[in-house]
Amino acid sequence: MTKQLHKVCRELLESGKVQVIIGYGQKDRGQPPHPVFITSPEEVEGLVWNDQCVANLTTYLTRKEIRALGKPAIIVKGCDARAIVVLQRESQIDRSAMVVIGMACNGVGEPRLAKCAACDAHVPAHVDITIGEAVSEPVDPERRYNDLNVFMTQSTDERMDYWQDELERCVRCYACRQVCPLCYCERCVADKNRPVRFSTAPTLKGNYAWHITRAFHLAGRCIGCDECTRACPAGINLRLLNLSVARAAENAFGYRAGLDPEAEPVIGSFSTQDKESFIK
Amino acid sequence: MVMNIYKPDLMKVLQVRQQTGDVKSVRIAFEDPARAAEFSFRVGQFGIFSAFGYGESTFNICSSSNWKDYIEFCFRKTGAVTEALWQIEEGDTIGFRGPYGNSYPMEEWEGRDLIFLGGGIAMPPIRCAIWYALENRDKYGHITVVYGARTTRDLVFQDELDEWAQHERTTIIRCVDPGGETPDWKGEIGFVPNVLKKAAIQARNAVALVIGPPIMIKNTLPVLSDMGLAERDIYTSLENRMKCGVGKCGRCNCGPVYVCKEGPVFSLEQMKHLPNDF
Amino acid sequence: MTHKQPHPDPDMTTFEPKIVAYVCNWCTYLGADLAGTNRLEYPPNVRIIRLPCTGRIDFNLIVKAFETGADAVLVSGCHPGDCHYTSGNYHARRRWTLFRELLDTLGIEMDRIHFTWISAAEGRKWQQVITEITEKTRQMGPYLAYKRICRVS
Amino acid sequence: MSTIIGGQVLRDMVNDWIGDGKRVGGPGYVGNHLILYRWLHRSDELLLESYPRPHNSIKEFLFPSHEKLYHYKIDGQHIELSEAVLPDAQQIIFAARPCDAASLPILDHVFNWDYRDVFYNRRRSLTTVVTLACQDHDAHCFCTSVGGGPDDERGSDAMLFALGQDQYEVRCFTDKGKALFEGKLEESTRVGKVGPGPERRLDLETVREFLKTDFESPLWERQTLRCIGCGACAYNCPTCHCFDITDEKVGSAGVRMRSWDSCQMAMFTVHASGHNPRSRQPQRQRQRIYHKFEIYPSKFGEILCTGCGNCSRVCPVGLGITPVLTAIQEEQAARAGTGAAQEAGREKVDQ
Repeated sequence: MTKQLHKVCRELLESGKVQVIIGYGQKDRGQPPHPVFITSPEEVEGLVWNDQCVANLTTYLTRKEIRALGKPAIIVKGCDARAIVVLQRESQIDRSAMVVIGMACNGVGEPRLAKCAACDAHVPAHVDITIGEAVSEPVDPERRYNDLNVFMTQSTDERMDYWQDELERCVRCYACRQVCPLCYCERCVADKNRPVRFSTAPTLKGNYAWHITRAFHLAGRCIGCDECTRACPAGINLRLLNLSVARAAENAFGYRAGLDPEAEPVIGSFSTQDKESFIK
Repeated sequence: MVMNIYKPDLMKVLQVRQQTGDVKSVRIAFEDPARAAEFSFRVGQFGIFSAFGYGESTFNICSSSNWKDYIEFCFRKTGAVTEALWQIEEGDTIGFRGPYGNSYPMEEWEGRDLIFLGGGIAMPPIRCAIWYALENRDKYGHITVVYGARTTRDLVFQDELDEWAQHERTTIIRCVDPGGETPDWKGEIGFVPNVLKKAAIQARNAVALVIGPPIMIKNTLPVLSDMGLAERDIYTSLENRMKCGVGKCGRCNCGPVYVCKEGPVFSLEQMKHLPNDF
Repeated sequence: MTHKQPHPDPDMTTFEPKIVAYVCNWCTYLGADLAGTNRLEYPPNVRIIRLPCTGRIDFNLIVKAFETGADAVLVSGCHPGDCHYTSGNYHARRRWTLFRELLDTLGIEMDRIHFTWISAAEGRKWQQVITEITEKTRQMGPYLAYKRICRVS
Repeated sequence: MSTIIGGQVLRDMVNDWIGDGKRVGGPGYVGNHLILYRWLHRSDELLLESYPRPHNSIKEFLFPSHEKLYHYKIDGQHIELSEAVLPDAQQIIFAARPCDAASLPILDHVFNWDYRDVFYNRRRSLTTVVTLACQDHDAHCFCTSVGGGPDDERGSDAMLFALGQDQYEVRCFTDKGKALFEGKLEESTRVGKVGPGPERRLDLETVREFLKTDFESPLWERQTLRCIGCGACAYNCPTCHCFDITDEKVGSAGVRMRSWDSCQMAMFTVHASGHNPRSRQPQRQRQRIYHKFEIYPSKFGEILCTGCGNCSRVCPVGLGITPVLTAIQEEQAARAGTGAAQEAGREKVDQ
């Protein structure tokens, strides 16, 4: 697949169709692949593709430093590609001004990332070029949200104790926000002080308010690429919070983010027939 | 007593004057008489002012160091803290930490002509130096003040500008940006650099202090060089974002200096050693 | 550090729960007002915070209420179809559906958060809802887990 | 002559310390594969073998991620200030790595030049640091390139050297160290093993030359484009010490608090007018490298880095200090046109 990728990228650069390839490079074999920005055809050999290419590169599509490099081609896995669908639906990117290269993927990460166990996007959708083959079969919600279902068997007190221990380690480095392709706000609510919506100090109170806000501002938008969980230096399992909101959106409104570019965003729209069993 | 360098002194608000639509100047005095007695500062230093419940902000102390019974600061309403400070009235209590930073080398400037160039809200950091110079009038040569603002309503300390004009060997030039004048405006019309060029002040033995928005400083420096001022005779005060004021929090670090410790007052010559990072 | 929550059994009678009610200005607030004008008695434990519409009731406010010591939170507004801004309550309903799941995952006690529709004419329902919530919260005792979150900081 | 101690004796000592009110911080498992320094409750949480180093640093014990500076109470026009409660329990940092302990003498400078930081100094005086010499290292470690090493004594009060079969040689360097192990050590002739330490691949002289001349070099842009601007590198670095001061009021009383901050955050240097001297991410990455390898050394005579490698270990996009310094070295080598030029050429294929 790497050979094919080099050929495709060289053509794109030489034809001038794109000015930069956002892909994975691995200069030092001892370290995992990292994002690179290839601007000249001879550098294309530096691109790699293996099951260590875990980063979701779409987070760079909304950055001014990267936009300044010109029209991009971006290499995505199946889960990453869904972020492009949401970014397009939220008019943050001009989908026609980029070339999306989808790589067939059978799971990444060493040990294999949790998201890959229930992946139904081995073959990326809504991409311009697909490289490699894989088989994508649908996954039933039971298996998709298995981690969450297992976690929810604990009692409320046990869950509260679990999160108090976990969120105590958060030091508010905001890696979960900076690595997320859908956290693209110019100035995050955490950085505003008129009013100060929640404490910016890494106290337990501030951390609860921050992680609730982060998870809920991605309600019906998070595509489950789990970059936040991978990037967290304190090892907090943010995946559970994202799954919780995603499962609610699927159960209540049959909605999953990033699948259909035409679908109405779940929080942005409403239906008069929505169920309201919890409202007295 | 273990010194908590981050704890402010409590200050009683003596007087609040509204200078313009969004600028106020506030006089404060130490609540603790012992602190009031031992407190001293040099013109050009700044302090960090607290609005409890909101936070702290950095402003120059704009009163002369010779005035012992109060210190004054001036601010524009732009953010959370300044909006809170906007509500204070006489008798309230706010916090003050300082004095921090270096100061104008008034001793070095003795015997020299002084040119003060201020733009918009930058008059307060200059005002303290002007009052200090006027109070030691014989030590300094000719004093020229060129003070510009966008419109006539944006000029700060206008009453004091008139008072300064009474002093001998002192020239006060006020100007407003083109279109900012009112029909009865007697001052100059134009930007500070052009007004300065037009005023054609002889600068043989002069020292200049330029404070204002970066655009004004950039355009004024060449004019001053043309007038024959050496780079070491042109001073400015950098406006870096600051938090601790005591050289710990790393915010104001610009090249080899911590602006809150080795600055904010720099000569143009010193600024040549700073990277383009402020 | 395990944060085992000691079983709350303070003396039942003396504990006065603090309840925060975020209400929409056009229906529930008028409903509460109607309860007042009709001299309908209801426990004074509720602190009413008026907002233009349930659509404006940000999820952060529910967290903020617990942060400042609330033992229960009520969010109430116009019945679907009555909204002064036509669709505020529909959006709110969708938001609460997802938000409840997130809080539940975080181990927040969901029976301390109540959602109701109360129209301007339902003064009696307002009285009944507040009385019911106050009693229920009094049984559950103060919300020690969240108080510990805020105190531990 | 050397002094040794059994692993079980060590673990009992840790339990005793915790028992009589001392706070003990050390490396322990979080989840099933992440190792972090944390306050310990029992000694069996402690982890002494089979890992290069934890992902965070002991900075948390001396310069915590948030700390109350002072309290205030508002009634009407009057305000009452009160001091924050400073810790007074003895603290023992156990089984720290030499590259963590080495950060303490470095941080002493910034917290004590001109104004003295009473919070840091109080915790520093209460703390005894017992380090564990390194047996192995991973691809991120570069302590030997910044004057450190697997048995670097800087900042340690005592150091343990693994002897195998749960036995450790103990070397006490300071009175605090001696006092801690008073009467617990046995005489022996056995000397503890020390790992080889990473081979030197960074030469700080060439880096500093580059930094002195190339503030505007396009290398910064090329090398740091992938930085996403989070604070993971700064918050897990033993020597990064920037902080923010915030105010939190509930009702009529409140507290002024200091929390970690980082020059990588977009809002770090923004002016009230909105002007931001460092508005682009490469500028912020440049500032981090300058502050550590040019500014702090010229101001305090110490490199603000102990080579622990945490910045690249936790970086979500594989950046940190090593990739940038390596690129600088190649640029210098290429410029010098020495034999290394071809080698640099081969590297040219990729940033």
